[in-house]
Amino acid sequence: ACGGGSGDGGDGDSRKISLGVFPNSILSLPTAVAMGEDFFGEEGLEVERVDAKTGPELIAGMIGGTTQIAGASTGTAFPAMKEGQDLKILPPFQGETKLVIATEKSGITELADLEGKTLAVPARGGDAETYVVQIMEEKGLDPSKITFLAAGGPPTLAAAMANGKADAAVGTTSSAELLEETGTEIEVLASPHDDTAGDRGEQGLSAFYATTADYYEKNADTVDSFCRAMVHTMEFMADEANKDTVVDYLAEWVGLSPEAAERVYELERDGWFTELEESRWQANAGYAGAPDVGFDHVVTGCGQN
Amino acid sequence: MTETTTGATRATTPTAIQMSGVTVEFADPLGGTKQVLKGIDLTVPAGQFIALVGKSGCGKTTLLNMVAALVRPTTGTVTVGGETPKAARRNLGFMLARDALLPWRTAQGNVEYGLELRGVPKQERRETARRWLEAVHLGGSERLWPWQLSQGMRQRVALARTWALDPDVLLMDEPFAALDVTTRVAVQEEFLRLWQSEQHKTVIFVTHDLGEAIALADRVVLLGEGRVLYDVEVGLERPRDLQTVAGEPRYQEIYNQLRSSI
Amino acid sequence: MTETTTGATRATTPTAIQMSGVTVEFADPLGGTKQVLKGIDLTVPAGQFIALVGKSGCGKTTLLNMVAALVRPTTGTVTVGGETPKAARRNLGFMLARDALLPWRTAQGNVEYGLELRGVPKQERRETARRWLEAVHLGGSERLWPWQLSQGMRQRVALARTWALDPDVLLMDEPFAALDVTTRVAVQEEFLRLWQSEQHKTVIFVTHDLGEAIALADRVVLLGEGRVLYDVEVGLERPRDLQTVAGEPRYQEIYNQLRSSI
Amino acid sequence: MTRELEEMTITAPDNATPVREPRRDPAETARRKLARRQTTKVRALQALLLVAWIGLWQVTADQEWLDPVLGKSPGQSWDYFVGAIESGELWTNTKATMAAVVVSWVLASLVGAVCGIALGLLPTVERVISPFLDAANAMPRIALAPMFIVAFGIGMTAKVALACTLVFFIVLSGARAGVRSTDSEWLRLSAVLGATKLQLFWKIMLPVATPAIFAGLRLGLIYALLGVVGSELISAKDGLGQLIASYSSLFQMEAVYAILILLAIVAVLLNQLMVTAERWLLRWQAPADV
Amino acid sequence: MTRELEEMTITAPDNATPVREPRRDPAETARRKLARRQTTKVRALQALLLVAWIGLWQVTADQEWLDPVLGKSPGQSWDYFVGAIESGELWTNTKATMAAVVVSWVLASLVGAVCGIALGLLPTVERVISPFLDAANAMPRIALAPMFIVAFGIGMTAKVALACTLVFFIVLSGARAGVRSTDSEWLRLSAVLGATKLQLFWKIMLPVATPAIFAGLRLGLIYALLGVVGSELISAKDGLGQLIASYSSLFQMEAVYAILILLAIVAVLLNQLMVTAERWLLRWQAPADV
Ligand SMILES: Nc1ncnc2c1ncn2[C@@H]1O[C@H](COP(=O)(O)OP(=O)(O)OP(=O)(O)O)[C@@H](O)[C@H]1O
Ligand SMILES: Nc1ncnc2c1ncn2[C@@H]1O[C@H](COP(=O)(O)OP(=O)(O)OP(=O)(O)O)[C@@H](O)[C@H]1O
Ligand SMILES: [Mg+2]
Ligand SMILES: [Mg+2]
Repeated sequence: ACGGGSGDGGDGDSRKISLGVFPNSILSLPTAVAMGEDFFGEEGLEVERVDAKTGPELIAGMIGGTTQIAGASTGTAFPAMKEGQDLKILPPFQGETKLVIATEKSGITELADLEGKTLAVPARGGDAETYVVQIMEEKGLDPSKITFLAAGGPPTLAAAMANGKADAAVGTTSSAELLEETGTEIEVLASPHDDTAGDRGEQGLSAFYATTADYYEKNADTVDSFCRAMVHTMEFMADEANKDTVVDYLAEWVGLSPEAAERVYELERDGWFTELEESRWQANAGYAGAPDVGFDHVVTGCGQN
Repeated sequence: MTETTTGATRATTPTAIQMSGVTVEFADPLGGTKQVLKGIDLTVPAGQFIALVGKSGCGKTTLLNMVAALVRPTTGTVTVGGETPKAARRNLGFMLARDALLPWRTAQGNVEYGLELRGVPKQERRETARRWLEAVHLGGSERLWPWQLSQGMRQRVALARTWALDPDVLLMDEPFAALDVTTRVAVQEEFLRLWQSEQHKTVIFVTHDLGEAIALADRVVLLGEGRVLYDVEVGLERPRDLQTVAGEPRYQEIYNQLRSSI
Repeated sequence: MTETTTGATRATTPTAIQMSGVTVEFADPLGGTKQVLKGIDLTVPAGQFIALVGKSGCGKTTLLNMVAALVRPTTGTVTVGGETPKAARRNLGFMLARDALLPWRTAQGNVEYGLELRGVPKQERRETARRWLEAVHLGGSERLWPWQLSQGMRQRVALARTWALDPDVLLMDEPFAALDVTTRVAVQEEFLRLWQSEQHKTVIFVTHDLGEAIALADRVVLLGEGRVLYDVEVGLERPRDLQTVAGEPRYQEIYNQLRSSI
Repeated sequence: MTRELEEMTITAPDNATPVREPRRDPAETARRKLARRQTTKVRALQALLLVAWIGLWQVTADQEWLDPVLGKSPGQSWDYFVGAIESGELWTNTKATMAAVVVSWVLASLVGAVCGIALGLLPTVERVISPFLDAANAMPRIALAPMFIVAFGIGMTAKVALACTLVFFIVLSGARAGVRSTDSEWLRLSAVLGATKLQLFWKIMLPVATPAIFAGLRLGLIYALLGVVGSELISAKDGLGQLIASYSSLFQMEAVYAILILLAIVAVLLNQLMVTAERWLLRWQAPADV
Repeated sequence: MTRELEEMTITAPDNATPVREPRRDPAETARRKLARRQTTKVRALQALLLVAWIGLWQVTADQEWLDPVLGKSPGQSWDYFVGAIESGELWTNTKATMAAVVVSWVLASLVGAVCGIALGLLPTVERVISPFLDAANAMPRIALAPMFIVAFGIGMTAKVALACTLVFFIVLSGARAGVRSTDSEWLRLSAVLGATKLQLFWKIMLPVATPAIFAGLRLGLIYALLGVVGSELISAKDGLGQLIASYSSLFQMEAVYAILILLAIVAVLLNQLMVTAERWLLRWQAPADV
């Protein structure tokens, strides 16, 4: 099972894929559902999941050939493409899901209160930081008064919030629920689900999938099968009849109680889509500071037929 | 130089070291005890140079350590200058086979070490050390580290360190055993010169070398199986010439006596 | 035992070592060169025991190293048994002041070392080593590590190692200098016994100790400032008793001659 | 006991007789018995300490001194442990981690020892490249992780490579220091006895450097473990580090603690193994104290 | 040169005279001049190596041997470097990192040295707790990061604490090994001269352990840097590690490279400082070769 990156950019068994994902996150829920319901198998794909801890690691693992397709986000894919890495972007796309939250004990109730406070992000200069900055700027607030704190992964972030080392944070809907469940009372300052996150909240993308241009050229069929499986997954998730099943997947995948999972599901169920408009792509390129990254990176019509 | 009588003739001089009925037992690491000294009675008059010889393991070092308060007698008493050995430590000099110089101190620093431990002020310490290094012909080498000294020079530094404390009683455990023959003679001469040049100190000198014992000491004590087997006044006149002393008949006589009893 | 003539009387025996017009220069680390040996002519007949004495730094070790092919003469030639020193190495034994035992080998393993380097098969090696350890009275200590041996025992192992190779020529650089007096005499006796017990090997024996030189050797060569200052046949009869040899008039005579020229 | 060395704490036998008896004699067996008795005492004290520590942990959990996220009890960890043993999760991941540890340790140790001996033999080369080695050793390995992933993928190779970068330098500096203690007389003697270069390496240099190399190997083993687990924490398909990372992201700290303890046990066992090997291989060294 | 020790690589003067001249004499100054000349040669070779390495890097970038994300040229890194110097970004972050390095190194070294000496003096205690120390040392520090953050917050203290856990063990094992080399005769002598316990510690134990402690301190300094940067990589407000993390997540590898090189330079300088301090403090040791 070991033995380094398989590195077979399509030369090996083209029906086998290593799929890089960010585990235990709402961002990778489609993968969890697709694997649980064997939608990949139905397309004749053999998918091995490779978990990664950070977004950059997902991209690096894909470039290095360990995975052929990997989850990606505005914060990871755009910088890589800007630096010259030719990626192909695949569906499904997930709309913005990041919340700006504050602990109750910090006394922060609105975005304006953030000035002078400490806000935890996974890593400095990353997508979460620009997210807050852009929302603040759009609302005419001064983000330069916030102290940004690189808090790393979820446990460190949670710990920092819990003991007051951080007043606020950026997190997904599910991680906010998780915080509540582990005993940290939180206040939502901005959410894409109720227009409090402005343009960015409306237009932003939080997750999609990517592959290298090289792999895509050599294995267009496999990639298309992947997309088809994902389209199928989206249909399954959107179907009201499957609500309980999806909530179960979510609860298990993210580690939430069924009730919290259901709340998250209600918020996120319409967040996924399989086709992307060019304007929205360009908007995201702008958010990521990479306006030159063109729409030609996106594989349109993938798995739609 | 000063008068050169052997210690034995001064029957009226005060007693420097007195042992009566001394036994020493060690707890055997495997259980039980082991008697190393089995009833030693020994009186050392002040100013006497006594050599202690005997087979390896016969208890020479143990006896010396007792005087230095490093070992306590199991029975019997030991007094040094009328006091307990522990109390008498301030009047004690100690010299070992390996020079035991501290490698992180210069020659000067090593001579100062004992003075430092006794709280002698810096200026005085420095002068005393320098004087004694001069005395052992190491003036000019004060600032050398031990590794820069030859074995003979190192032992001479140890000599200076011992002398700088101006002890009344000198305990020496095979002090010259590690020296090669040529150096050995030179350092022996140095030592004898120092000892003869002032009011004699009381010396207990442990050695394996019978020749050295006879040539240097006033009195030779042979230990064996924890007892005194033989106790003889050397009676060779001082100052002695170490080059020629081996030729004297008295030397040969004692040598042969010791040789046969060992 | 075998006949005991001094090497000097066998004028017709073949020549073991021949040096003619040998000079040795070292590149001075500060630039320039330094002449250590300044024209040495020396013929050593096979089977002669020659002692090399002289002040520290006069070139004794350099001369020995030249015979061992560790130093090349700047001018002049050196032959050993008619060959170049390098070629003659297989007939060479080498012994140093510090025993140079390998601490990770047992006594046995150390004696085997030379044999091993020369590719002697295991079984033979083992037997030879055991035989030579017996010969130096260390039978039963084969399996001890060097740290378990006393200094005298260590030097005896070194002796066995040297002898086990059965060399024609023995080079010894102050082999007993590190030993204390008692051990020293014992090992000297051991050595002399070995040497006398068989066909004599040619020996060059460097020492600082004039007494040792005269007591052991057939011929004493005094080096000084890179030249031979003095070259004398000892002429004391063999086998010699090291305990008494110092009393012989011939010994005293050579001793005094050497002493004055050094 | 009559002996008193009042102010001293180290007491060495001051008449260490140079000749020690061979191993087989009765005094030796008695000495061994004594040593065994002492070992029993040490083990008992260790057990006591362990119990005390677990007790303290239990109290910490009971009294809720820690954040509820972090404060889990020994019992909870034990439950996870038992479950994970049964599911085989621990076994497969431990295997994956240990395989990488062994491979990286052996590889880096070999290369490090050879390079170290070489540097020890070539002092000028050493002077020239030692700042470069220092610089390389000061690279934060976590920062290099993306490069390792691109170069080696996410898997065994990347873990091994990362651990190697730690172990290599540790063993290298041990071996380099070891060679320095070569006695020039051994070389002179060997030269006269006609030793070849290869013989010199095997019969002199390697044994000379062995004690120092061993010190490096012991520390290296711990750091191989640290390196592999660290690499797994950042990115891996399997291994104990990967388990820690995923449980940690699920806030299941009781599992994290259990795995950390497992790691500690593994480290202690590995170390014990090294001590035993060392004692046998270096039995030619005089014991520090008997 | 007439001397040939053909098969040997180490050549030591075989008649090392025991008496060396004091420092001031002409032979000594000449020797120093020689040493300086050799140093110049070494420096020149190092410069050459450096240039060669930069050249190789340039070629790698030109030929696009690496993935475009990783393959940046020295020029690009230099541009970032100049820009970051001007913006002051590098300066403030280097200061933050170095402050933590120094604090953690000093703190852990002090505690480590004292504990190490204590353990060296108490062999039984050492036997009892050494497996616990091994176990603690084998804890993957990255996995402990959440606990450090809970305990110390995100900032200087957490960095220092994490680095301390590395440095402490390194210095401790150095000091422990150092005390072992105490000569019992020094203790006997000091006892007879009437040394107090405090005097024994300051005048015997500490100097005895100094060389080994120094070896630990040198390695410890490198690991203090690694620990602080590692901690910053995981979570921090500032510091070079934090800079690396953010540039790395933006795939601006030219900046990452520049910062890594800066780190390397800092490490080499720190090490050089240590060597100088060591040389002065340990001037009483016989030089390994002259
Ligand atoms: N601390 C100790 N514990 C147990 N036995 C000891 C101790 N010190 C010495 N002995 C034993 O006491 C005996 C006498 O030892 P001592 O050192 O006095 O002999 P020595 O005459 O000085 O011998 P050497 O000439 O070899 O120095 C020896 O058998 C030794 O093993
Ligand atoms: N490799 C070398 N390079 C430069 N000079 C050397 C070398 N080897 C020896 N010398 C010098 O040659 C001279 C003679 O040295 P040698 O070792 O032969 O003397 P020695 O008679 O053996 O002295 P000792 O009795 O001290 O051993 C000394 O001045 C020494 O410094
Ligand atoms: Mg003794
Ligand atoms: Mg010599």
